[in-house]
Parts: sequence; structure tokens; C-alpha cells
Amino acid sequence: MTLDKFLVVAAALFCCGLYTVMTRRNAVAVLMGVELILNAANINFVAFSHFLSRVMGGQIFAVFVIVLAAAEAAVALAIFLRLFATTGTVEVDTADQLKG
Amino acid sequence: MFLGNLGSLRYFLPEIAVTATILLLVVLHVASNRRTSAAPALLSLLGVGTAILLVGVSPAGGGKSIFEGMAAYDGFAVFFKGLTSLATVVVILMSMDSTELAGRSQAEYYIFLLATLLGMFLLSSATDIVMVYLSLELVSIPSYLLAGYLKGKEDSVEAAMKYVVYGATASGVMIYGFSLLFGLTGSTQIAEIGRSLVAGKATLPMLLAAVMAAVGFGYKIAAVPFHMWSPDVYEGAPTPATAFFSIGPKAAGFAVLVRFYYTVFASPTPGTGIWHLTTSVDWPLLFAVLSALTMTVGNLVAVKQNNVKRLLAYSSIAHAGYMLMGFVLLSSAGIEAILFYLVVYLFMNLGAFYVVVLVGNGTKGEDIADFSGLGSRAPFAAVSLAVFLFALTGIPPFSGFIGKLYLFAEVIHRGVYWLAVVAALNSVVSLYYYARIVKVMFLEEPKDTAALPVPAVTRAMLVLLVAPTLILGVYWEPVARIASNSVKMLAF
Amino acid sequence: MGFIDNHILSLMTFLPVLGAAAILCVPRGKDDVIRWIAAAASFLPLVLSVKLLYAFDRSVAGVNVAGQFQFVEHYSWIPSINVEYFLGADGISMPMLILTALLSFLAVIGSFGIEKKVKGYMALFLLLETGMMGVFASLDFFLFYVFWEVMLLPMYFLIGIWGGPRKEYAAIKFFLYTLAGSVLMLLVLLALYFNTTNPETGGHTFNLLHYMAQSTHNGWLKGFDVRILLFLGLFIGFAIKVPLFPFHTWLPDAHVEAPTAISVILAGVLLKMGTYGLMRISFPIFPDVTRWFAVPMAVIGVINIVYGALCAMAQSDLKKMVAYSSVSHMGFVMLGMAALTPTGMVGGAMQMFSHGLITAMLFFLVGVVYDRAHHRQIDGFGGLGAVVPVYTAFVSFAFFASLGLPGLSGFIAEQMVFLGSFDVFRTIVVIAALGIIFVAAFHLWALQRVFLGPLNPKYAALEEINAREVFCLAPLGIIVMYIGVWPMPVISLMNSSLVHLVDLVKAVI
Amino acid sequence: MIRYAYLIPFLPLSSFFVNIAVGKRLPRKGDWLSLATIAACLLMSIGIFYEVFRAYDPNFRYHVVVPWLSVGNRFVIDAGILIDNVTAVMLLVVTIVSTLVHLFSIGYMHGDPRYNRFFAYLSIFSFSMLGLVLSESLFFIYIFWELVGLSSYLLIGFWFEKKSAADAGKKAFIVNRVGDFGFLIGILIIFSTCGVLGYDQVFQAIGQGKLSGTLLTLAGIGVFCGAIGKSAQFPLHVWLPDAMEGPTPVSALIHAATMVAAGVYLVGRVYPIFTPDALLFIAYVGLITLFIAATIAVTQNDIKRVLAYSTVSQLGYMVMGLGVGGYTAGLAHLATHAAFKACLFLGSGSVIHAVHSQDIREMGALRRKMPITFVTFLIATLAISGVPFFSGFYSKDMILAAALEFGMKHPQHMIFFLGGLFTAGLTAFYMFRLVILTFFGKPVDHHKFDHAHESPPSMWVPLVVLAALCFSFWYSGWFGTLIRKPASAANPAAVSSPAPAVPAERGLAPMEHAAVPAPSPSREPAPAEPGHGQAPSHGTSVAGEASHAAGPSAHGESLAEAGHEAHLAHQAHAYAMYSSVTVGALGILLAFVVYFFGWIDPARVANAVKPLYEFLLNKWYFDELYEATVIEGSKAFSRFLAWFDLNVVDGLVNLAARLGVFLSFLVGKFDNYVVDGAVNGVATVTISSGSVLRRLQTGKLYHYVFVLAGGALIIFIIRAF
Repeated sequence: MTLDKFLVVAAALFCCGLYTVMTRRNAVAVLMGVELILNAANINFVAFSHFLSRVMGGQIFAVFVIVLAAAEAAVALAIFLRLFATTGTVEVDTADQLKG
Repeated sequence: MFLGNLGSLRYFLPEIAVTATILLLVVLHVASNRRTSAAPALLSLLGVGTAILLVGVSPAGGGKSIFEGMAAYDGFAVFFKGLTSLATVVVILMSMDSTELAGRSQAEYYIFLLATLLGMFLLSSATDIVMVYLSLELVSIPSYLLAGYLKGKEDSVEAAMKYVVYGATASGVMIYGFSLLFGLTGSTQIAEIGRSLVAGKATLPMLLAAVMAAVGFGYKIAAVPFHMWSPDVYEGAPTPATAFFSIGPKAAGFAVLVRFYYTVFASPTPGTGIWHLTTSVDWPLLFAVLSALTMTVGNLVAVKQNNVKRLLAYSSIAHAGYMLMGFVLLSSAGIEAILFYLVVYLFMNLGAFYVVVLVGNGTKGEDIADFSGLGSRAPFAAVSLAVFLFALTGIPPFSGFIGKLYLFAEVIHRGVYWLAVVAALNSVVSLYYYARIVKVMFLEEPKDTAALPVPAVTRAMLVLLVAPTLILGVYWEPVARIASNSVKMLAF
Repeated sequence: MGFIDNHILSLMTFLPVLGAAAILCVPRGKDDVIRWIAAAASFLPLVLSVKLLYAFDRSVAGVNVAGQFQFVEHYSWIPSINVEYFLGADGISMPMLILTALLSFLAVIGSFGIEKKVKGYMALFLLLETGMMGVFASLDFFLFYVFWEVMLLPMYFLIGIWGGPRKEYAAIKFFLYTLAGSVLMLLVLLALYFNTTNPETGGHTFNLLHYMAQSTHNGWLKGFDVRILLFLGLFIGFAIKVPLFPFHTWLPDAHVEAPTAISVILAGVLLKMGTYGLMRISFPIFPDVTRWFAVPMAVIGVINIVYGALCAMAQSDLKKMVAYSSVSHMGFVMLGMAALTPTGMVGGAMQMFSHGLITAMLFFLVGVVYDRAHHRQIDGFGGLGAVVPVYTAFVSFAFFASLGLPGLSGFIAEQMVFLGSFDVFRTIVVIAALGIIFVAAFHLWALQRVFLGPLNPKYAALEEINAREVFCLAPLGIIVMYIGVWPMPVISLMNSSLVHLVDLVKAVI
Repeated sequence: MIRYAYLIPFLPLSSFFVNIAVGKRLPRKGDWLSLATIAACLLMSIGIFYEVFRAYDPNFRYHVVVPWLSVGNRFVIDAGILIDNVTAVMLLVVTIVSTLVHLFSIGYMHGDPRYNRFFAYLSIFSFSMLGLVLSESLFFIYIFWELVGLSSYLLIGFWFEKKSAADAGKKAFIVNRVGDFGFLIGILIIFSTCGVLGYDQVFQAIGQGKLSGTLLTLAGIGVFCGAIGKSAQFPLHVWLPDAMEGPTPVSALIHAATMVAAGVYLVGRVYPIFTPDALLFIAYVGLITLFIAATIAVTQNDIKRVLAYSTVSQLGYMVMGLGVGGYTAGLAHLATHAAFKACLFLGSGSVIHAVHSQDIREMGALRRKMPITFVTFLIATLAISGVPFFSGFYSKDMILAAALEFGMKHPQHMIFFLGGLFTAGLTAFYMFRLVILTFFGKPVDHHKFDHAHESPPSMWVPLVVLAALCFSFWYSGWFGTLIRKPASAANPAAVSSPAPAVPAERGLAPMEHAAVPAPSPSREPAPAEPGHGQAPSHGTSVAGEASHAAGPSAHGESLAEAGHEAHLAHQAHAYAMYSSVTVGALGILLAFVVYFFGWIDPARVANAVKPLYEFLLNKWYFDELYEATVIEGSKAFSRFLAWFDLNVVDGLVNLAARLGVFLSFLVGKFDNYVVDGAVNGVATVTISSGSVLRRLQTGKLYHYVFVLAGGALIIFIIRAF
């Protein structure tokens, strides 16, 4: 296992995440895309930390990211719930009242 | 050189005050039944007031790295702490006035507000990318909630949804960029990262990291092309929150942008006030183009807006564009210009929003048409709004002109003439839409001629916002001095 | 007394704005009190300007010689960027200061008929006066710029609120045009700032005189090409104000829609700021570029003259006609200045002064008939001479003054422009002289259609001009005639300065 | 007396101000004031003339200047007065006619609602005209030139309720402005080369060769253009007949006797600057004018129009006379013409006053009703027809003699004499046609005839005085001696001697002295005598005499040649006299044959040459031509420019807007908001691009993220490669 392989996986994951965010209509799915992006970064951190530097900075960073991702997801889901309660749907493209 | 955790607390008093206030608010929220009382607002005022006081009397000397290198205690950070807490005070007062928020749970609102403030404090002093990310999220997450605070109002919820997804994506991209930086340098300290990059050539990953970081910061300051969330969020959010977004997080975003780029990709040439690029990543040019784009797009789109909040959202995009001019110049005078601009922008922008809140209270609308005849319905508010708008345009003798003057001056001084010309033309365009509001207020006959009540507190607040806008246009020496003292940034 | 003597320019500049502040404190509804406060606040500067006139030493030039400015007030304002509060007068600014004081006072009197929102009107007007005075008194470019812009806002509101049917369009057009010009000026201002140092302190400076001191250095401002760019930037900024072809299209709209007194100020004072700016700033700072650009300036001037006159001839609205006649007359100023001869320069400055008076009369007079008939269509009248002889006499006087009748000030100015510039631009001046035929033609044609011929029965009961209106017009008429007969008092006021200016522009290698 | 000469113009000026301001409230509405001031001027003029006459010096000069305007130290314009013999005569002419016209007007304008205004206007005219006569520089003559134009405008349009009157006033002013344009150019050429504008200084500068050749010719023609306008010469003569819309006394004063003669006076004043080419141009203009006007006069039926065309024709004589070198002749004709034409006009005014009509076909037999008017009118007609012993004979004969002499020297230019001679006959014919139709025969309109009556004394006294001045003995003798042709300044021979013209005295108070310029090379410069103005130097008259009759080419030639010239002149004089008397007699005879005896029916003649008759009746269609070309042309051009201004210049920015439309169409976002041309163009572009850009803000979240990602990618790609 070399660093390259981890990085390729992370990059692929990042792209998948971005693609998900851009294409999925369901808000929850979009949120999952965001999680993918964050986890791609996490893989990078951990891999770099493991292969390149002897300090734990990367791992610690990953932990922080995970925590924050959870917090973010909680807030996001709450907002989606609110959206569902107001408009009866969580399709992101039907929410386009604000534009122009 | 790094202060330990305990030793750092001495330089962390404003944050502690804000945190304590948040905790008190939580307690209050849980303990009290009267969810709509004014107590939370007053408590937050007290808390932020204390924070300002603590910022004001904070130990001099600056130049301390606290919490084992996670954050800096320097003039730059102090400046932004003062600025953002000042903005928060005004926003709290504005929120108390707003009928939009009346009847809703107060304590939660102020908890989010103060949490954002805390995030901004940290963001402006963060010197470690972990800290940058953390504080950025600390600013963002309560902001999402503030945007969606109007439960049951579709616009507000939609704004929150867009905000959260967009914000999460942007910070995701940024964190991915950070991970590359970490990989390149093996450190999370930005000063360390900068030192490690000095020798390096512009490799693709390095560039990728720079661009991806720009996405995160660009999103925070709403620079084109990362601005698209802001008009929708500004329109949907409660007006005081919009006012808050347009100055607070934006200012903090500028703080971290400057600190990050100037530390990582540049280093100061001693004694000249000039930075030079340490890597061959030519981000100044990149941001110069973004700056031109930002102000142009912001102004052009603003011209066509009919909703005043949305118009001000675009205008704040344009103003971010102006401020970016100072960022690209690699000179302390440029940063000084940004700081100065932020101060004047604070007053004129919050002032404009204040009147929008006032009108929204009276007419339940935020369209330009709702402002018609304001000149006779509420002359004082209308005149104040006109002052704010002309200040935003940058016409003497209002402070906005001086702010622009400093920016333009430095751009010309550094020889980036094209940017100066673009910015100058943009000022003219901006006049057009600001004047539209002025026109309906004074030049058109109102549909409804009933006088609009302006409470005495509001009147006093408007005076307090108009006064600096006028005075700083005529005598701004002290603020200029503060700004130039605050440029001193920790760079190690 | 000492205080007044030492701060006479500041007082002239800021007394009006103090008056405006006082007006804001007057409770609503006391319109007459407001009017009289405004009259007093604009009368005091007029009194001071008379004092100024007597105290002024006509023998010294000023222009670029710091020691020769009079009534100087020089303080540091914003030390960190060396902005100075620097006021002073010389022969270039003296006539303009006096003109501004006079016209402002008369315009306030002429505005007594305004009934709508008197408080706002008078306050804005006085603010405007402060801006105008400040522009003519400033010797610091930054200060100049601030005053220059300060005028915009009141002007916008005065046109936009108290104007005619298309006031909103006219107001914003004026505002946008002028702002476009002034942002260019701002950029030039900054470029000058960073390329000049104050020899005493070594810091950058906004002091105009320091710029002029540099102007002889060939390498200043990175060479001639850059200087051309900066000159053109300033030129466009000023040209919009003058207004010179093709930047003049804001003028007919703004003049026509503005209320009478504001048209008077617009045409009487504001237009002069453009040419004043060229004399005060562009010419002495960029002498070499001025010489390089002299012919284009003359061509623009002559286009203004002929084009303005012809456009005026085609107008059916009396006020629009007068507005276009201003375009024509300002062309004379430009032509005289472009010649870079003492006679031409004095002629141009003379035309600035004289046109200020004459056009003020014209706009007052148009306002008089508009107040009564509620329209200004030239063809809608006829034979008014039989009903309102005194009014007719005033109009005829003003028209003849405007078309350059000898014995009145316009003639002196035009002839000096011709005499001063013919040597330099023969063909151009011949074409310009052709303009005087058209100028005569459209004035007389309008005079005939409105006042002569059979009486239009609709206006058989038209009210004669009243005492207040005569009070506004008579001083102007007397001065116009006085200068026309004995021009030396005005010429000697600016003689040494302008001769010096020409020497300055011509002398550099 | 002469030392107070500068006061002369100010007397009428003061009466103007008084009359215009409070005239209505004065007793008799202030007419006495105007009359008194002009009479005072007359007395002073007589005094001055007496002083000049007593001195009997062809080179008499009185020249005073005060500094008036100066810029720097090079540009100086002085104000001052210059009195020489020509001035003295002209002053007398102007004040006499003016006084008489004032007197006449008291009766003629009686009861007019704007009576006081009329006298005020007469006063401002008198002021301007006297100023014009006295001025000592081109600049000041130009000033007064315009001012007489103003008074003419005011007086022509005095009855402005009549559209035709208002039109005529406007026409007069504008046509004159066209001439003044040339005048101004002439002044500018002179000033830019010589740097001075005082007559003496200009002559001196030209003598020094500062201005010569074609440019000098152009300058001369330019200045003469002023005369073309004011003296109603071809092609700018069209305004004068229309000017008859003014009250008749005005026609007499301004449009017959004085103002229109100002052009001739101007030519005389600046005579030395004209090169031979310029003089030839002047002569031809005069010839064309006199011929055209006379032919038109034959067919006109309006009594004042006939007189107007005759005025144009007589002015043509004067101009031609000056042009062919008959300096004295031209100016003499000016003086005589002033008297007889004023008499004719006032006579016609008397007639019009009596019958309330201007159409001669409605008159007839008036000699019985208005004997005094008839006699005076007849005397004046005899004068204009060139009958011996009348003044017109004296002066017209001099002109024809000069033309003949010129023709003898330059046979290719004989046309001056022939044309002048033929027109002299024509003049006699149409003038007698007028007299016969008006005063002889049978009354045509009995109603009008019965109403007719002799005018009051205030009207006939002036007629008698003027008629008395129509005899030639008033003029003969001294005129030719006192008024001498000045040397051409451009002729190098004339100035080979040091220019002796003594600069005029300067000072804040008018100072005086007599400056005596050298008319010929033989003369020693006279020392300046700061003393009384009448310092005669008789010694100079011999040389002056020699150059007196010489043609333009003769200057500076030797005395022997001058003798030959004198002989030639004498010969020409004799021929001219005989032929002009003959032709005049023929003209008168023909008039009697046609209109008195009725042996030839004029209607049939007119029918026989109908096209020619129509052509003449319609005044050669000049008005129509100008209307169609110049006036319509400039109006159309101005309309075009106004359109251009509204649509193109203002639209220049709009053009950018159009471009904006096109661009937005390209991106598939055509926005018809842009088409709104009324909006300021820049704003339109702004708005249109704004609305294009805002379409990007779709409201759809995934678009936003797409832009975010795409933007970042683009930035990255651009920066990376």
C-alpha cells in the first residue's frame, strides 16, 4: 500500500461527492455527497499523516472533521425537516423561490 | 514562543465573555418560560458589551501566539474582534426592533448570534488550519440556523437549506485543499506551511490547494464565482440576520483570507510594508481578476433588483469586490485600506439595513416600491438611508468615499491601473441602483401617505450610525491610524 | 474683525451650510422664516465677496506661486495622507467667487416662489452653495474634489424633487454623467498624489501648487505619454461639466427640468467649474500636454459654438433653446483658452463671468413666463410685447446681451476670444465667427415668435413681471452693462493671473 | 468746441435712458428731451465744423484716446475720438438730418401709444451713429456698427404687432450680421498681423509692411463686407426695402440718410487699407447694386419702396465712386444724398400721413392739396435726378467723372461709367414717374384725395430746410478741398518717408493735440503741437492737391505725372458732365412722355416685356432665392443637428446599448428592456448585462454548486497552464 493509492481513492471519492451534490435532487442525498467530500479529505489527512509526517496532526484533523461533519449533518437534517414541513418535499430543485 | 493553554487565557478574555454569555443564555432559555421576553437580548448586549470592553482594554504588546500556536493574539485579530462585536451590538439592537423576530423564541436567536460571533473571533485569529476550519464551521453552522430562523416562512427555510448545502460543500472543498497542503508540508501551522513552501516550485497540488482554499474563503466573503448562495440567503433570512451576514462573517472571512494567504504564500520584506510572493503561485493576479469580476457582477445584477434586501445583497457582493482590491496588492497599505473600508462599511451597511428593518416593520414589504414616499412618511429615516446609500456609492463627503479612496489610492500606487478603472466605473454603475431607492423615497409621490412611526430608540440608533458615516467622511485620521496599527500581523 | 479677515474664504464657503443647519432647526410650516434665513445665509457671502473684491491685490498673479495667493488659509487636515485644508484666491478664482456669491443670493430670492417643501429646498440649496464656493476656493486637489462632489447630491435632489415633468430622468442623468467624470478625476488625482512629493516634508501631497512645481520636470509622471493619459482623464471630467461636445447631452435635460433658480445656478456657476478646473488644474499642471492638445480643444470649442447655436435654433422649448445657447457660449470659453494667448485666456475667463450673468438672466426670464403661462413653447405665444412691455424689455436686453451686442459684457468676451485666438487658429476662428450669425438668428427668431407679431389672445391678460423678479434681474443687467462699457475692473482682476498662466503654459520646454 | 466733442454721443444716450425709463411720465412724453439733446449735438457739430472750416486744412486732425481695455502689456484697445474733415462733415450731416427727423416725428408719430419709446429709440440711434462717426479705431466703429444695427432693428420693428414689421427687423439684423461676419474677419486679420486697431496705427503698420498682398486685399474685402451689409449692397441689399415697414421718419433718418451711409463712411475711413484689387471689387459691387436697384425701382408702386430702391441704387453710386478712386466724389454724394433722400422720405411721410396709403397708384394731383410737400419733393427729385444746380448733379457728376477717368485709364473697366450713366437716366425716369403719379394728374382715389391735407409745420419745416440743402452751392468749392483722398497705406512709395503720424495723446483725462500725418512723401514730419486742435499747416496743401484727383494707381508718382493726371481728370469731368446732363434729361423726358402725357401706355410696355417686368417687379427674386437656399438651408441644417443631437450624440451611448442588445441576443438572452432608447445608454447596457447575469442566479441549488465547482476548475486550469 503506497500513498498514491490512498490519494487516488480520496480523489475519486471527492469527485463522487461533488458529482452527487451537483446532480442529486433529494436533499438528503446531497448531504451524503457532502459527507463524501469531507471523507475524501479525511482519507488524505490520515494517509499523509501516516506516510509522511510522524506527527499526529493529520489524524487529529480527521477527528475534528468527523465531529464537525456530524454537527453539520445534524443542522442540515433539521433544516431539511423544516423544509419538508413547509413545502412538503425535500427536493432541492423545487426550492427555487429565491432567484434572480 | 507559543503560549500554553493556561497562559493563553489572559489573551482570550473577550472570547470567554462571549462563551459565558452563550452559556448564560442557554440557562436562561431553559429556565424561563417567557420565550419572547427582552431579557436574552439585553443579556447578549451586556455580554458583547463586555467583550468590546475587554477587546478595548486587552493587553497591549500584541504578537502573541496562544494555545500552542492555534491562534494569534495580534493587532490584526484585535481589530477584527472589535469590529465584529461592534457589528453584533448593532445587530442585536436591530433585532430587538424587528417585528419579524418578535414572537419567536428569543434566547435561541441570540445564542446563534453570539456563537457566530465567537466563531468570528476565532476565525480572525486562527493560525492553524485546524483552527481555521473549526472556526469557519463555528461561524457557518449558527449562520445556517439564523438564516432559517423564520419558522414557517418558506423563503427563510429555503435560504437555510441552500446555505447549509452550499456552505458544507464549500468548506468540504476547502478542507480537501487543506489536506493537500498538509500533505505537501506535513504541518497544520500556517506559518510552518508557509516556510515549507518557500523553496518549492508551483506544483500542481500546491496550486490545487491554493484554489481549493480560495473556494472556502471566497464562499465566506461571497466573491464571484462563489457568491451564488448569498443573494438567496440574504433575501430569505430575517433582515437583522442579513445585516449581520453582510458585515460580520464577511469581515471575519477577510481576516482569515488575508492571514492565510499572506502567511502561506507570501512573506513581508522587512521595513517596507511590502510583501513578496514566496512561491510562484500568482494568487494576487488571480484575486485581482476575481475582484474585478465580483464588483462588476455584483453591481450589474444589483441594477435589476426590486427587492431591497436582495439589492443590498448584491451590493455587498460588489463591496467585497472593492475590498478584494486591497487584498491583492501585497502591501500593508492595501490591507490597511481593507480594514478602513470595513469600518466605514460597517456603519453604512448596517445603517441601510436598519432602515430596511424599519420599513419592513411598517409596510411588511421589502420591495423598492415599499419605500416610495418615505421622504415624507419618515423623513429622518429616509434622509439617513439616503446618506447610507450615497456613502455606499462612495460620494464625498460621506465615509464610503474615504474608504474607496484608500483602496483606489493603493491600487494606483501599486500600478494596477486597469483594476482602478474597473472599480471607478463600477462606482458609477452602483450610483444607478442606489439612487433608484433614493428616487422612490424622495422623488415619487407615495401611495400611502400615512406617517411611518420611528421609535425613539431607532432614531437614536440611526443617529449613531449616521454620525460616523458623516464624520469619517470629513475627519478620519483616528480610524486610519487604528487601521494602520492593526495591520501588524503575526507571521512566524 | 480679525477673525473675518483671516477666514474670509472659509466664511464664504461655510456660512451657507450653517444657514442650512439653522433652517433644519426651524419647525415645519414656518416657510417665511426659512426663506429669510436662506436669504441671509446667502447674502452674507455676497457681502464678504464685496469685501474680498476691495481687499484683493490685483497686481500679483498667484496661479502657481504659493506666496502670491491671497486670503490664504492653510491647515493640515488629515496628516496621515497629507490632506490639507488649503484655501486661497487669485485672479482665476476671484471672478468666480464673486459670481457664485451673487448668483446664489439672487437664486435664493428667485426661489421665494417655491411652495413645495421649502425647508428641504433651501437647505439643499445652501449646501450647494457651500460646494460651489469650496470648489472655487480650494487649492488642495483633495479638498477641491470633495467640494466638487458635494455639489452633486443637492443638485440631484433639487432637480429631482422640484423639477419639471421628466425630473427623475434628468436628475439621474445629470448625476451619472457627472459622477462618471469625477471618478476619472479621482483616479488622476491619486496618480498625481503618488507621483509628487512635498519638498518640505518629503511625503506625497494633494497640494496643487506642488504639482505645478513638478510640471516642468520632463520625467515627471513617467513621461509624456502618461501625462497625456492623465490630462485626458481630467479633461473628460471637466468637459462633462462644461459641457463640451459630445458630453453635453445631460445639459438640455437637466436645464429644462430643473426649477428656475437651479437652472440659473447650473448654467451660471456649475458649467464654469469645468473651464475653471482646466485653468486652475489641467493647464498649469500639464503645460506641455496642454500645448499638445490645444488644437483639439479649439476644435471642440468651435464645434460647441456652431453646433450649440444650430441646435438652439431648432428648439421649440424656450428653456431648451437657452440651454443650448449655453453650449454655444461655453464653446467661446474653450476656444479662447485653447489659443493660449493672454487675450484669448482673459477673453475665455471673461466669457465665463459674463455668460454666468447673462444666462442667469435668461433662465430667470424663462422662469417668469413659465410661472404665468405654465408652458414654454416658443410657438405657443405671440405678441407678448404689447401686454408685458417691461418683461419684453428685459428679455430683449438679455437676448441681445446673449447674442453679443456691443456695450454688453458678452460682446467684450467674444471679441477678446476672437482677437486672442485668430492668430493661432485662423480657419477655426472664421468658423466660430460664423457662429455669431446663427446665435443672432435664433435669438431674434425666438424673440419675434414670442413677443412680436399679433397678440395671441390667450395671453391678453398676462401678468407683468413683479418686483421680486425685477430685483433678481436688475443687478445682473446693470453688471452686464457696466462690464460691457467698462470691462477693465473685471479684466484687471484676472489679468496678471491669466497672463502668468499663459506664460507658464507656454514657457516650458 | 472741439475739445468737448466726446460729449456729443453721450447727450442722446442720456436722453435714451431717461426716456426709456420715465419717458411716459414726462410732459409731452419726453419728445422735447430727445429733440433738445440732438439739437445740442447739432449746435456742437456746427461749432466743430466751423472750427474745421476756419482752419481750412485738408489734413486737420483732432485725435484723443484713453486706455479702455488691456490685457498683459501687448493687447491694448483704446477708446477715443478722431475728428478730421470727413468726420466734421459727417457729424454735421448726421445731426442735421437727425434733428429734422426728430422734429418731423413730433407730428408724424403724434398719438402713438409708444411715443416715448420712439423718441428713446431715436436717441439711442443718434448716440450710436454719432459714436460711429467719431470713433477712432476699427474696434469701436465695429461696436457702434452693431449698435446702429440694434437701433435699426428696434425702429424697423417699432410697430411689432405687424408681423411684417417684426420680420423686417429680424431680417435687417441678421442680414447685417452676415456682413458683420466679414467685417469681423477683416478686423481679425488686421489685428492679428498689425496688433493694433486704431486707424492711424493700422495705416502705419500696413505702411511698414506688416500686412500686404492677398491678405491685405482679403482684409479690405472683409471690412468692406460690413459695408455691404450696412449699406445694403448687392448681394445683401434685400433687407433695406423690407425695412420700410418702420415708421417713415425712421426710414428717412436711418435707412436713407445716415445709417445706410455708414458703410460708405467706413470705406472712406479705412480707405488706405484697400489694395487696388479690393477697390476693384468694391467698385463692381457698387455697380451691380446701383444697376439692379434702379431697375427694380422702375416697377415698384409703393412710394417708400421706390425710394428704398433708389437709396440702394444711390448707395451703389457712392460705393462705386469710392471703388474707382473717386474718394471725394463718393463722400460728397453721401452728404448730398443725405439731404435730398431725407427730404424725399420725409416728403413721402407727409404724403402717407395725408392719404394713409403708400400705393402711388391711389394718389395723384396731390400738389394742389399739399403744395409745400410737393415743392420740396420736387426739388429733391431734381437733385437726385442730377439736374444742374442741384446737389445731386454736383456729386453724381463727380462720381461719373471718376468712373470715366478710371475707364479711360483702364478701358476694360469702362462699364463703370456706362453703367453709371445709364442708371442715371433710369434714376431720373423712375423718380419723375413717382413725382408725376403722386402729385400730378387727376386724383385716383377721391376719398383719399378729399381727406388729404397739408401737414403741420413741425412736419413741413424740416422739409423746407432739407429742400434748401438740395442746392449745389452749399457744397461746391470747399468740399473738394477739405476732403482729400488719403494715400494708400499699402503703397510702399507713400510710406518711404518715416511715418510721421504722431501717436495720439494718452491719458486718463482726454487730452488733445493736432496730429498732422503726411499725405505725400515730400512733407516734413510736423512736430506734435500739444495745444489747441486747430493747427493749420497750409504748406501741405500743394502736394495734397496733386494727389487729390489721382486714381488708385497714381500714388507716389512724380509731380509731372500728377499734372497729366489732373488734365485727364479735368477732361473726364467735362465729358461726364455733358453726358450725365443729357441722360438725365432723357430720363425725365421719358417719364413725362409715359406718365404725364400718356403717349405710351406703361401697362402695354410691361405686357410686351412681361417676363422682364415680372422679374423686376419681384426684385430679381432675391428674397425667394435666399429664402429657398440660405434660410431654409440653415433651418433644415439646424433641425438636422437637433435631431442628430437627440438621436446620435445622445445615442452614441445608446449605440453602445444597441451593441449590448446584440450581444445579449448572441447569448440567447435577448432583452427587450435594452431597446428602451429613452433610458440613458450606459445605464441600458448596465441594466441589460445585469439582467443577463441575474438569469444565472436560477434559484436552483445545484446550479450554484455547479458554478462553484466549475469556477474553481476554470481558475485552476487557467492558473495551472
